[in-house]
Amino acid sequence: MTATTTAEVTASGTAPEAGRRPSRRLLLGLAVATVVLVAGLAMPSVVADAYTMGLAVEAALLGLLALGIGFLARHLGLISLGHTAFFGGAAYAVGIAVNRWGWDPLPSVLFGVLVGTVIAVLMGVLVVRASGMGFLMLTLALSQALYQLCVQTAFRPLTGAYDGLLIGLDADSSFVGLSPADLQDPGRFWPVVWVPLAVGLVVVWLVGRSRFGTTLEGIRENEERMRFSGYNTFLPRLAAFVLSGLLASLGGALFALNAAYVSPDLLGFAQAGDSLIAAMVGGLGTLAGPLVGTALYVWGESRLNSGANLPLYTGVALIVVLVFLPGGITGTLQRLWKRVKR
Amino acid sequence: MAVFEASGLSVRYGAVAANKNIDIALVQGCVHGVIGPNGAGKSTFIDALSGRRRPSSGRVLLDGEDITRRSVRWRRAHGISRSFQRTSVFASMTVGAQLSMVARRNAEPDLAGIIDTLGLGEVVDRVCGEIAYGTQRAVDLAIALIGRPRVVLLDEPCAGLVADEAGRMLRHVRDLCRERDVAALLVEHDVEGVFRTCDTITVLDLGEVLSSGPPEEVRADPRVIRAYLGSAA
Amino acid sequence: MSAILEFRHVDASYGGATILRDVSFAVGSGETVGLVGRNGAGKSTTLLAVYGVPTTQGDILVDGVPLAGRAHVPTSRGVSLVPQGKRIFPNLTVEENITLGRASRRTGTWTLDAVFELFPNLARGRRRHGTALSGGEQQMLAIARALMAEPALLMLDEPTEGLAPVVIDAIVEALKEIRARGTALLLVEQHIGMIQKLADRYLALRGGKLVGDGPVARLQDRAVQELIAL
Amino acid sequence: ACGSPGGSSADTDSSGGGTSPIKVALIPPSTGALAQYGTDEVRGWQLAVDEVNAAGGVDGHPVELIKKTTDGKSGTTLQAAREAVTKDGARFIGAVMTSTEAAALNAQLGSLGALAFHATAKDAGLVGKQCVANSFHIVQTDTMDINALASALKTMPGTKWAIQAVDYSTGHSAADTFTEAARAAGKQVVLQQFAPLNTTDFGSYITKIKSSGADALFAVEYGADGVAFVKQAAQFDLASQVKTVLGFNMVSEPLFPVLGDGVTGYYNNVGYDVHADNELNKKFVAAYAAKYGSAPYYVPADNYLAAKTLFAAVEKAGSTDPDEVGAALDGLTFDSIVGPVTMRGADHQLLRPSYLGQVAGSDTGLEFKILASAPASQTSPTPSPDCDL
Amino acid sequence: MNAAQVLNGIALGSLLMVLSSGLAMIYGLRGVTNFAHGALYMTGAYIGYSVARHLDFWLALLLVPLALTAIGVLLELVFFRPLQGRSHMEVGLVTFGLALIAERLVVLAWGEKTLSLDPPPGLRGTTSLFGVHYPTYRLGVIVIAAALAAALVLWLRHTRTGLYIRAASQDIETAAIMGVDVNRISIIVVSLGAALAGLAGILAAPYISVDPSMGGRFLITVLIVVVVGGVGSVGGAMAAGMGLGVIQTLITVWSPSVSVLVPYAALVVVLLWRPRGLAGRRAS
Ligand SMILES: Nc1ncnc2c1ncn2[C@@H]1O[C@H](COP(=O)(O)OP(=O)(O)OP(=O)(O)O)[C@@H](O)[C@H]1O
Ligand SMILES: Nc1ncnc2c1ncn2[C@@H]1O[C@H](COP(=O)(O)OP(=O)(O)OP(=O)(O)O)[C@@H](O)[C@H]1O
Ligand SMILES: CC(C)C[C@H](N)C(=O)O
Ligand SMILES: [Mg+2]
Ligand SMILES: [Mg+2]
Repeated sequence: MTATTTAEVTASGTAPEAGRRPSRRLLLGLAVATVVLVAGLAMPSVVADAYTMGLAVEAALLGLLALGIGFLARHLGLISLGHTAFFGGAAYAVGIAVNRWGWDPLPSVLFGVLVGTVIAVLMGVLVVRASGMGFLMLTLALSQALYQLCVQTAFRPLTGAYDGLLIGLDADSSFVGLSPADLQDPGRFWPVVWVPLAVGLVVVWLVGRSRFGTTLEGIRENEERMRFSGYNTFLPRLAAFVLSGLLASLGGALFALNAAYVSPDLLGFAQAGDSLIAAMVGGLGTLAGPLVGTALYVWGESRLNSGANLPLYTGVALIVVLVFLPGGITGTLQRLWKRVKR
Repeated sequence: MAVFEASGLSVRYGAVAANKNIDIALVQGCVHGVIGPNGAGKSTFIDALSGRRRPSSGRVLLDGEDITRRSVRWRRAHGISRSFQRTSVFASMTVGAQLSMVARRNAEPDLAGIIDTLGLGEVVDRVCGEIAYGTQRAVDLAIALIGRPRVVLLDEPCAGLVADEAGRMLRHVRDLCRERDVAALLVEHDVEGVFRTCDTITVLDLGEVLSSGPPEEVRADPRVIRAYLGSAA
Repeated sequence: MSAILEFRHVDASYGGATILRDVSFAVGSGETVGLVGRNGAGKSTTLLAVYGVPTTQGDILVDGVPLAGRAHVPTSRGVSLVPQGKRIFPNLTVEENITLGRASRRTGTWTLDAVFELFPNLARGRRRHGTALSGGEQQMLAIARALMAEPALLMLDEPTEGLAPVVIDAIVEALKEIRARGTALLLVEQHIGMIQKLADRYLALRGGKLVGDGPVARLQDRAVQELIAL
Repeated sequence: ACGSPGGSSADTDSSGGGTSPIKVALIPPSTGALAQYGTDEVRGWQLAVDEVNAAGGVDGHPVELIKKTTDGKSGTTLQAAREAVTKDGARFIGAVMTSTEAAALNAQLGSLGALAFHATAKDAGLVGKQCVANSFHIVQTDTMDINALASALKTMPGTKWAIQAVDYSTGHSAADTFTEAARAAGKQVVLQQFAPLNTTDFGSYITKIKSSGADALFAVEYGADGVAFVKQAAQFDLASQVKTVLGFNMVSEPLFPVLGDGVTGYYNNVGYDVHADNELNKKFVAAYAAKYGSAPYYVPADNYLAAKTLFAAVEKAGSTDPDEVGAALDGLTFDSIVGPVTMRGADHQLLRPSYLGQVAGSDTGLEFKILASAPASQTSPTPSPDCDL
Repeated sequence: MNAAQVLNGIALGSLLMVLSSGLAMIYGLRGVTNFAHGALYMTGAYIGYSVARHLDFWLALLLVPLALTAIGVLLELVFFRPLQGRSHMEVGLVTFGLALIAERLVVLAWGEKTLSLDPPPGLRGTTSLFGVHYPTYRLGVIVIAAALAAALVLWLRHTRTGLYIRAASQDIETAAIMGVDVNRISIIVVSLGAALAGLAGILAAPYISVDPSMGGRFLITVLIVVVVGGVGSVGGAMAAGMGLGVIQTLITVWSPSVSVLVPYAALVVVLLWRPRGLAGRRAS
């Protein structure tokens, strides 16, 4: 009896961290990741036309945002409507660094990511203790507050208020070898966004498998008992929140570079809603879900053309997916796959 | 000697005075029973000792050091552990996963041992929310026993367990104290079990200590019989 | 003696996992039946099956009429439950919790005062909220609530859990009285003692199957105890 | 309604020769306070295009409208513009509504290789800091309009002015220009407040105006916002205190029915005089009325004018290539519904008169009585120094 | 302090009160954040607009809630009930989808441009109160909302159905086991919530004009109100709605732009101070 249970424990209990089988999965995963990364880089040479490539870039940029949202939802069961604050915050920071201080693109982007992450820390301290709708609304409220700050008349000189911020890189500056003109060219810009995305994906995956991941799960399940079991339940939540904020900031900073224009709408409720919808349609339960969702969302948006009926179609699509595909697209696929396997 | 003491401990819920100036001393290697009518303040007392509730007055001492204001985490790290009357487990994790999670944090050398003693062998791979109520109670207790605590505060560990399981559980608790020099505080309504297991017993009524002493004395105390034991005396 | 509650080849499952297999039994009106079995045997599931909480196949009949499967029906037909884990409404006052027992709109002998007499603790905190009760007090509240439904069959899932011996005595008395009034009882208990005090008949579950059904006296037999691994 | 297929093979389309279509993308808002204007912008373009196509196109080139719609947000507008150019092969862009969108678009025109014609966006900055080679400003700037009415300010009753303006570029630049004009006219400005576009509850703004002690009001509220503001001002009985209301693009003909007689006596800048006495205009008004059953006002008219400007330039250039058309536009002069106009090369501002009107009752309902007018030579004597083309 | 501003606040607060109470009820019972609540409000406004235009305002005040009740019933039967087993967030997003659709359908039916409705003859013009001339209609709104709020609270506190609603909102399964017909209850709750939203809509029509995005614009504030009030607590939501309305408007006096920050600030402060909101209790 003893022997068997011990075996069972190490097998199931410590599954995520150690044991022969898991580590094999680890190598496999990393291999897959590398292949995907390389394959992704080849995309521009496959996809010729600028338009489609533009969509791909947009999807990847928003993908980083969705990845952050998904991470939080999966490991802490927290649904955030506030990640636009990091995305948009980072974007504004880039714009300000370039316009006001005439910084070069690279330091500006780093600065942007930094600012976005700092915002995440500040917001995190306030919100990670909340849960459920409280968390949802707190994140929404704080991002909306940031929006309102940005459009204050007092800040017009800095943020352009409702007019937004035109980012004027001087023509001879360059970002990892790309000229401002290149940055606007989706084909050339693609690697700049693809690499961070792929890496981010791997990081999130690894974190999920780590002990830290299990700790987060425990906190999600029963915060009080976690404390009575000797765990600090605040810092891990904050850390997770900041990591997901970092991903979003990265997306935002790169977005600013590519669009050369930052508008307060980046911080708006609509943007937050769209990202969440996309992530949910893809499936919050899986790693790739949010990305799949976002890609689909961007693609669908373009197919339906940015016309006035877009909301109508989005609405219908959203309802259909959520009603008939519980757990989103990837969630459903996963269930089917499980069924096939047994 | 006493490792863990409460002196003059009082707890209020607004108007309700749930604990009134309670003194108690837990000694290593001994099981200290706390019994009393429903609503006497037993769980509240454990809440105060374990840091779940701030006492309105009085002190909690560990090795003579005042820890009344210490955090729950600090207490667990220093060997004070508790179980819950209202079952508190990690519902959607497997039993194995959550136990080894807690074991990792509290450096438990012999998790398998605990699992066997509490008869959780067959359910390690089950999702905790889906196992029977009684079994969940056992998991709750296991979480509390992990990591060789020096002081364990148990709030009705046997509630909902079948008779023989309950017996096993209590015996295990006593052995634990004896072998590992643990000081245990046991709240339990299974009268037979309590009197069999405990070295000392304190009876609470309406938040106050009604009587305290060795089992047989307490059992004979007419006030205790009236207030609590009834036919079970 | 007509059956007030009858299970005919009932299977019950929680999301795919089948818990009860082919369970059949009947509780006659006025009869007191004890349901025993180890943790996880399926006792609570059996009681909850009446309300369609687990998904069920097979027929469950009250007074010979099959249930439509809607959760509120059994209570209005006179089958009420003291659920395991109390299930008190945290944000309703004690009084409101008890009144809710009347939701089935059956009328009879139980009144607020009657239950407060049975459980003085509750009288003390009648305006307090459900969360502001001790474990045992919540258990009392759960029983009081079920009584208010004026049941013809009262199902109790480990009603004495967490109760002080004195209170258990009181409850035993109360149950005897209720039984005397012709109310049938289906009693799930860990303490065989209780069963032996009250029940005429026992049902034994093991691993979701009904493995024993007989006069309560038989519970002494080693053989029976072996069988249900008690 | 996306334009023809052919993806991004657009380059061949625009290479002068043959009868390749001239593809113009229209990107008006279809929701929000300016939705109505959006519809009318398209009407203006549509009419011009129908006429010219019926006449065999612009020296042989049929004109094709690629209609996109936005929610009036710059982000969406840019997206639509990129799509129209990279996917549908449009080379000319019109009907972009607000100055905010216009400014954002201007910054992208270069990399898109397209020309934009702004017929509603009035922020002076568009022919100042944000002016770019590929952008052409058909409508008067707010500065021009306000200069045109400055002289009339003195005579308007009231000395303490409150400014209620929309909270984006145009609102701010209009407010600034007006403040100067008012000071120059010896009036004082006692309150200046901005409400974001799509504000619906002006209650607290109006209360502030009342408590500011103002006796005259300069209001820059557009479309639905304007309507809401006027209506609620009436509910609050603002008229009892404020003698003069000078609207800026606030009250306009299509809103008269909704606004009701309450607005009689309101002053407002008038960019386009529907009664302007010239053949082209008479033809236009008639055609427009015939097609849409109502008289035109500045939004459709200025967009019609934008279309005409493009056509004239294409003819002059004898090509549909954006660069050549752009070159042809510099200094282009032609006869239009607002009389002879010239596209100033230095800042790409179309030189045309501005008017001051006052709402007056007439047998056919309300209409603008033109009180004053000024030619561009007065309203915009010199191009802004901020603009170097 | 200017009395007119206070009244502006109370008027806004009244609207928030009616809107949020419905949302709070639905959330309490179904656990679903009804993102379509703004859309219901907008739909109410549009229907009301048409009725008032062609027939009569007071009739609209009667018909709109009825129409919305019907919509509420559909909402419950088609979405909430079949999906009750699902993750609340997913169902929440379904309502989000419904909101998107509704907004567009309204545009297709009534057009994009903002419509404005004059107050009914009885309530035109201004009334002098505390020495200020204040729009009579807004006073009307305040009165109606207050009456409604009082009625609703009493109903929930002192009637059987009220008790059942509160019970089912805490634990729907147990409520059913106790003999409460929870299907009936949730139809009542959802349709009542919808009706309240519609009523708020028609009340708003002459007050702030009617446009397709009016719902979306209000939604966030209303959600905040519900959370501040204590999720699921109708009384709390009402108090929070009124409070927020007043504070926000008062702050508008010295800075309209800052006042928009008020709801967000309020939410953060309240939730830090009482994580479950003003009326929130720790559920177990
Ligand atoms: N949150 C609360 N607010 C107000 N009173 C409370 C609260 N929690 C408990 N009480 C009251 O405090 C008293 C002590 O409660 P406690 O749970 O400590 O009793 P107990 O001894 O554990 O009872 P049991 O044996 O039934 O568990 C009871 O009268 C109870 O009603
Ligand atoms: N909600 C649920 N989902 C899935 N499985 C469940 C659920 N509840 C109970 N089970 C399973 O059904 C079986 C019977 O559970 P049940 O609670 O009926 O046992 P029991 O006899 O009441 O045990 P106890 O005496 O501990 O209350 C258990 O093995 C448990 O794993
Ligand atoms: C149509 C007009 C109201 C647009 C406004 N004049 C602007 O510059 O944005
Ligand atoms: Mg207790
Ligand atoms: Mg059970």
